[in-house]
Amino acid sequence: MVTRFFLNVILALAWCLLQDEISLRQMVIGFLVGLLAMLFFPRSFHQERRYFRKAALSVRLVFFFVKELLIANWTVVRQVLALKLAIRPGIVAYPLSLQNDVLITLLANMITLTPGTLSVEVSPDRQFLFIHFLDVADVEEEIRLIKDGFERHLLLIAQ
Amino acid sequence: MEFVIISVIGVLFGCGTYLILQRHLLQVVVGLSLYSHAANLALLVSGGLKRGNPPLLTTDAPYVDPLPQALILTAIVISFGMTAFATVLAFRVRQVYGSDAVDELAGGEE
Amino acid sequence: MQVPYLLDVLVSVLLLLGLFFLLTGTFGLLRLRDVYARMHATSKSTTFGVAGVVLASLLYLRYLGLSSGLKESLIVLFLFLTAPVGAHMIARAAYRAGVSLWQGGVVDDFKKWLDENR
Amino acid sequence: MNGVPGFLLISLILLPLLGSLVAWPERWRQRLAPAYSLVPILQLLIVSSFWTTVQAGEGIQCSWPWAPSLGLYLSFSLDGLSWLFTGLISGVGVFVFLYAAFYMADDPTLARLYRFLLLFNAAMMGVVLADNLVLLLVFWELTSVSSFLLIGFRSQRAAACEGASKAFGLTAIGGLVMLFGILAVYAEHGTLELSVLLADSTSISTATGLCFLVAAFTKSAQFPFHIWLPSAMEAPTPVSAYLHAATMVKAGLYLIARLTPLFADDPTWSATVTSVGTITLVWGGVLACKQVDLKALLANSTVSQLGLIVVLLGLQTEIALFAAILHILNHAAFKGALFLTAGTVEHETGTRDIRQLGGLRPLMPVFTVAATLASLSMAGLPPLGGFLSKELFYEGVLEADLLLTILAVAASCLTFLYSFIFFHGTFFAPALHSPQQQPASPHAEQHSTLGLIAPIVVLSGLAVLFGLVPSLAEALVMPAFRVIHGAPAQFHLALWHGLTPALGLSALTIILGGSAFLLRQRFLGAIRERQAAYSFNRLYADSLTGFTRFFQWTRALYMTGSVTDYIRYLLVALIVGLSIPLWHFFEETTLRVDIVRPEYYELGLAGLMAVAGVMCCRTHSRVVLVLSLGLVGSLMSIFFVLFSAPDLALTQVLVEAVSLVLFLLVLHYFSVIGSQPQAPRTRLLNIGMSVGTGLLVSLLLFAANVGPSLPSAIPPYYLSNSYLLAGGQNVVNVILVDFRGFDTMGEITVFSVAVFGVLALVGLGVRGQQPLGTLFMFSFPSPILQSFARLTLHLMLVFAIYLLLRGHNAPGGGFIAGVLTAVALTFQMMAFHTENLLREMPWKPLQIVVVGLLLAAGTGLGSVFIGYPFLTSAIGHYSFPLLGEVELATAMGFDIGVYLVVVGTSLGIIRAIAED
Amino acid sequence: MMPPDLFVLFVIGPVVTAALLAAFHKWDTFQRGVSLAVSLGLWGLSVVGLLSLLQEGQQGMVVLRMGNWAAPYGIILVADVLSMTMVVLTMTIAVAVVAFSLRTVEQAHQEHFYYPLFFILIMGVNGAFLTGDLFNLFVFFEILLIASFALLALGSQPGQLRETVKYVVINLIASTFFLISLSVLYRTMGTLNMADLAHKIQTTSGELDSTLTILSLVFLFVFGTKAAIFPLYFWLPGPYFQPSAGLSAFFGGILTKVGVYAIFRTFTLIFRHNPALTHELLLILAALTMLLGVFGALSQMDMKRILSYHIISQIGYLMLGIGLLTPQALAGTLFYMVPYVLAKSALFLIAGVVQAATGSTHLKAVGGLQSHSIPLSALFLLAALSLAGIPPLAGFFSKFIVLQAGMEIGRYGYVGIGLLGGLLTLASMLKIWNGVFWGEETGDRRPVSLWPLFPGIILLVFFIVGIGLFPGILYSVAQTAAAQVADPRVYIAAVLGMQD
Amino acid sequence: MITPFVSVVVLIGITLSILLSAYRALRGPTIPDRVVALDNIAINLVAAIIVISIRTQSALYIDVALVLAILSFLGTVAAAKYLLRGTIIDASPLPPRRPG
Ligand code: NA
Ligand code: NA
Repeated sequence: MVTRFFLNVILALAWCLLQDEISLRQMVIGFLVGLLAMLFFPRSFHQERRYFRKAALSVRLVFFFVKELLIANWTVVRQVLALKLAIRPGIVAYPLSLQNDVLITLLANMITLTPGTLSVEVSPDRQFLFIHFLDVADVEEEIRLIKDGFERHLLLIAQ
Repeated sequence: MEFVIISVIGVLFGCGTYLILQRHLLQVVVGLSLYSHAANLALLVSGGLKRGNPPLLTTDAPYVDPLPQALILTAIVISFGMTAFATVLAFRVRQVYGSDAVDELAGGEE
Repeated sequence: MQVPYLLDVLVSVLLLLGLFFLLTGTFGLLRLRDVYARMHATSKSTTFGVAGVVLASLLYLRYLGLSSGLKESLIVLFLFLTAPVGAHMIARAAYRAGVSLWQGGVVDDFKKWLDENR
Repeated sequence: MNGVPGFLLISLILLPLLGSLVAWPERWRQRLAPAYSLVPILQLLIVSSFWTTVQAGEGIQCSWPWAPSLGLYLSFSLDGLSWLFTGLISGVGVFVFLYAAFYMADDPTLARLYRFLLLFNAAMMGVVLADNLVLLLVFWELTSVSSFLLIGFRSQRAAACEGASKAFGLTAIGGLVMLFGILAVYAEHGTLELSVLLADSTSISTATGLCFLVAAFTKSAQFPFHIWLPSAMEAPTPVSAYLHAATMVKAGLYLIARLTPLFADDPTWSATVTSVGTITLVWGGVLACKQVDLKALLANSTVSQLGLIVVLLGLQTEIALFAAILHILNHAAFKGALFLTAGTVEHETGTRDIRQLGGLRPLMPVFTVAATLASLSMAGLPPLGGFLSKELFYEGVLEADLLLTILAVAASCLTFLYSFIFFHGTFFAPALHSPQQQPASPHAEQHSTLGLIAPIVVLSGLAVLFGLVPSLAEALVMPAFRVIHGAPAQFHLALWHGLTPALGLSALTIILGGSAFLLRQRFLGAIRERQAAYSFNRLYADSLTGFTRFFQWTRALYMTGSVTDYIRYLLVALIVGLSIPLWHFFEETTLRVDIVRPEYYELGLAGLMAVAGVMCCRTHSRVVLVLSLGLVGSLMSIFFVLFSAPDLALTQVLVEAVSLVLFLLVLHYFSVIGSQPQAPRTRLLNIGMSVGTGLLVSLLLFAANVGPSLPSAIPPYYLSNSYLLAGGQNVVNVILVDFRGFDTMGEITVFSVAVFGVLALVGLGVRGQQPLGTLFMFSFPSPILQSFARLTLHLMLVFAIYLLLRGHNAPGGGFIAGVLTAVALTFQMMAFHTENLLREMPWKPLQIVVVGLLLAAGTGLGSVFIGYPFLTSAIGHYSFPLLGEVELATAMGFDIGVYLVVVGTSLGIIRAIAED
Repeated sequence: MMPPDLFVLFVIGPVVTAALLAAFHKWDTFQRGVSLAVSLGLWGLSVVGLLSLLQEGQQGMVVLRMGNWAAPYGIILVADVLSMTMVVLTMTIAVAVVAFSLRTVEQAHQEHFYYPLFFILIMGVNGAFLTGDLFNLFVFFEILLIASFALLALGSQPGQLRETVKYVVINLIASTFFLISLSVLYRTMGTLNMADLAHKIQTTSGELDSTLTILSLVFLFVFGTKAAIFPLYFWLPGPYFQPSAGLSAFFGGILTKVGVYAIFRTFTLIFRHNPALTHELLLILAALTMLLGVFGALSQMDMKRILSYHIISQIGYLMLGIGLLTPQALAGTLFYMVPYVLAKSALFLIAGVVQAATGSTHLKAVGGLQSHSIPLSALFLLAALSLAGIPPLAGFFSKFIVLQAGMEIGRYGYVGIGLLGGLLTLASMLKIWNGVFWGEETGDRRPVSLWPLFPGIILLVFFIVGIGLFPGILYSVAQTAAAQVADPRVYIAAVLGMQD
Repeated sequence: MITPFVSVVVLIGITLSILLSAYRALRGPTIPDRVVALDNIAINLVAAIIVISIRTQSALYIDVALVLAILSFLGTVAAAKYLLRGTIIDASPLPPRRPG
């Protein structure tokens, strides 16, 4: 029930975004609309608790991600525009600590958006994330960075 | 700009015709889709390609002619329905008839 | 309608930056050796390219009072979510469908794992 | 005017018509069938009741309006001419009907025969009584139809069917030509009433007259239409006697006689009639002599005799006309008798082959006498009826010219010959049985065969009577003659006219004919053996097969069954048809150029569109084909953006996405493109047609854009009234749901039919082949995709609702929202297994479609119930707590209906495929 | 007098019915009962509607403003005598076809939307007859097209699918060109409303003539393809052969007539600027259509195929009337339409009975049916002879009136061709008769009772005979219609609300 | 005011980018390559729409851009699903022409 209410609030917010107007009136309408959508499609969201702590953690994660992104982004531009393509691509199995699908999705997305890496597949047992590297020269370092960076933040949210 | 669009319409019609005359049913369906795109563009031109604001009364005049837009919308929806049916038909032809080559669908005149 | 000089320049720069990323992605698409590598280029560069353009429009249209910019940010948010998922979907499908890595590749844990679990 | 006589008159037609409609119950049918004979008996009584009227030279007329604006009246008239014919029809009818009861005593189809005969009888009565030309044609064709049914009575026999068709086909030619004549008469004179035309002695043009002649010739089996008559002998013998000897074939003579007063001084008419008659007379005689089948002999003799009458009608002199009418009477009597004779002979012996017949005289003496007398009357021997008309015939031709006289004598000799062959071969010659044949019936004339002989006796008795009591014949003939000739005859019929040239010719005929009969063994066999190198029958058959072959050949030439060919025809027609007026247009019109200058990137996008189109043509990859199409669609939406059409852009993008999904779902099932290339010539042709079509369309639109045009009042009206009257700021949406909401009603109907159609396509028929590719092993749903899908479902739905609700004032609306919803749900289907989704979605797409359709239609009908036109909208403003003031328009209800239809349809189609 | 707003029911009634039928597509009795009831109801209503128009003579015209918007801004439905006659005709055939379908449609087909699709088809046809707006006409064309697509393919048998593909492709091409012509029309004339268009053309002097000629030819191409005139008819015989007999009857009877009607309407109301060119062209095409159609029929050996080719030939006669353009000829065209549609549908239904009785309609495979069922033979003969123009059946007067119109203005050649066509028609009807009803009793006899299949056929033949016996009634209707059509001012005034 | 000018330049640039991506879409060689290229085109079109909104000073087309973004994603996923059928190169070279 709480989950659904939370989803409904999110939907109301999204409504306000769409309306380009954040007001009580639009929140109410948005809530009703969201309710309608959930009424006809009672598909469950996810079974999470402690939303507000998680929301805070999520905001921290976003900032971390943007920072990482800006720092690392230069690399790919260099690689693409480099006159000589001296790269050795490969797919590496990354051992997952996360078990939650949504969070794994977020992790995979972040990895993809970070230069040089691309998530290819999650094993059905959630043990591995297979990552395509543009250059496998320093795989160990990369994996460590992901473990300590993105996945650590996500694990915090998962708890 | 009219002439540019008109030329594009011509090209689309040419390509559509070419595809419709091909052997493969899928190509025929795609050719028909090109036809309907071209026809929609023609309707767009029929309002005169004057640059103006979209016909939403919150923005300022001058507005473009709203009627062709409404007609195109109807046409798009209709041709979508038609294309959907034609596609499924082609798919069933392939399944049931065993061929999707148009000239193997010849006959039926004996 | 007139906009302040600074905004004008800022918007132009953001636009050009967006274009730069977009073109980079496209060049990557053309130059890189296999589909996986090409996806690296498009999934990132285009996303950032669009982000730049969107930022420009957000500033510009918001200044003109045409939009609060919330919806534009929705586009960026959405792209950041979908581009990687899309790349992932294509990559896994391509791999399964037998599109092999470029010969220069050295490590392939995925292949090993697939062979074990088949 | 329409008093008792009029009632009696039409009862002549109505009686048989009603009779033919009376069907006895099954178990009485056989026994009661002969009761049908009452009809001609009653008719005969009615006809005799007119005796005094016609003897006085008067007539009876009656008329009812039918379709006066078309000149149609149900008008009938009886004068001397029609009276004679009604007498023939009912008189011969009595004999034939009675005869048939015995002839087909044990045949279960007898009742049907009677009903057809009655139908014919009614038609024939109509022909001779009708006073309106169209009415005449009605009955004329009805005689053809009933004759068709009667000839084909034994429908299992191929020859019967062929004969029936031949008769119908050839007489139908006449009917149509007559229709042409009737149309011409109506166009010339504005009336269709024969009596009016005749009374005014209107000058009908010769060409029109010839139309009627053709009809008469076909009906009366004149050369070269005569070929149907021998083939018609497949009919049961009573039918042959009635239709093809005594009455129907005389309908043509009736028509010629009827029209004769109108063409009294028309040399073309006269020459045509005489010459056609002469050819028929001689040729029929020759053919008759050759025959070995009794009925065939009689049929050809009928052709010849009809020719004789036609000659006489053509000569148009007093004597000739009198002779013609007289011979009609005589011929009816003796030929009726002879046909029945043939029937009785066949009934008793089982054969009609004259070479196998013979020796019947001792067995059936009465029959022999009767048949012989009828034959002799046909041969023109005194003191029989045939002699009288033969004499007059000779007098008539002697007045005309020498060649005709010679031909007349020759033909009469032939008549003499075949008449003798007929009765001699049947009754007097020694019997010659082939081993297979049953011997001629040995039993004497018994009770059962009495009915088969009595009518013959009476008919040949009449033939004798007409000769012995010429005044009787004269009395019967005179009224008719007076009608044709306009005045009573100046002479009287008598057996003995004194020593006239005609008598000499008669004697010559007997001498020549008699010697030919005696010498017949010398040449008859040879003539019979000799097959004509080519005959009109062969010509008829060959032209039938020839035409059929020709039609098949031409059809095969263009009806290839290949849709590609058909498309080519269409396009060629279009290109050829339009290029000429386009050429004229550009020659004549001063072009007015008033256009928007393109931007460079617009040129680039246009170029890209062209590239995408060419990509579609060039690729051999199915996926690329589909994706390129998607590219074209996406570029379309960019164009819509460029030209200020946000609703269109949204719609186009969404439609493109759903189409793409649809294509990709079925793509596996298609074979690879281009596995069999087209021949270079075909390729060149295709390219040429493509270029031609593209150019044509471009030129067409170009012409529209640079040619003259009228200003439109419509856009200003929409722009100024959209908010004012319909309460919406998005004019496009207002047009869609209000100004032209009816279009949208239709559009969602098309859309919903797509889902019915697809469900039917997929749900019926065999499952068919597996897709060409096989699903890659070891694939499982991607958890990444699934969680993303979970995250976005409701967001997308809210977005869709947002677009739906704002549609009236901003880009969006039912269609766009509907497709977006469908896209959201399709996305769920792709991420999860379909079944899971179905569990969570408690209703079926079809139900959504139905609810949507009903909602849309119901919104529109609502206004009908309160007295406004369909789809009239109402707007109301309501305030709600928290929500503030909300505008509610009924158009919104309509739009929600659209939304539901689109959601349901898109989902339904995709699901139907996905589950297949 | 029928309330004008009810005329919309001819269009909306079927779609509501279709929706309900689709909702309960598995309920057998519901499907049949509702279909029969609604078709009968709409038929009765259409007759009442036509009668109420006829009461007012030449002024009898109902103009319905959809959404209460005036022309040319909103969409207008115009029920004049011509269009209502067509609606009555459509509903008559619909009743017969539904009655026939009750016993012939397979359960599986019924569950897969046979009846809903059929009612959508009716909606499209009626809408096309009634609309006064050219774009709306396009929409209704599409409605009837997609419904016919689905019905043609219903059953998904190989032959069906094959022919449906041809039908779909050709018709979609024509639809595209319809859109193109509408765009040219709107660009040059600034309106889509037919009355407005006619009005605009009347009030301008000749400067638009060459544009109009081009437009008329494009429209002729579009409508001609739907109507199956020369040289655009090639697609027709194949697809019309395939579906079940009930559908063939409706397709053969009504569908091509929508195209004819559109030509009739546009070439009498709008494109009259240069009849020496446009209508002369119509005449030439009419003659070729008449002859080639019947040539094709004579080359066939299957009853349904012969009938399919005949559709083409008869279209030629209709075009002849339109091309002649005199009031008499126009009345003749309408008079031609009615009996011919009745006869054609009846014949297709009879072919369905033959199929039901023997399992085939091929002349070689069937034979001697006359002895099997006298009533059936009688019905066939009446319908066939009417089609061939044998008096006093209705078809004769059709021919009589059209040809008389040709005669009056001295077009003897066309009259002659018309008569020749009639002769060949008769020949092909005799061919069917000889092949199916006479001859050796071949073909297996299925133990089916034929009587339940007859009511629909009897209804149609009843009208054929009735019109033949009382041609004056239909002729006066046709004259009223022609008078309305021949003088477009009445139509224009009624639609645009102008006073003379 | 340089934005209008820059926006034209950017639009031209995006058009170029699209053309180049179209080349990849045509060349392939594998279907995933084509899919990626077409996805790239779609994203470029999204960008183009936004630039056009700047250029025409209208916020109306942002929704179009948003929807296009959603749909290009959907298309990619659908194409990926298609690929799982196991065919990657279905443009077969033409077989030798048969006589006749
Ligand atoms: Na309204
Ligand atoms: Na047969």
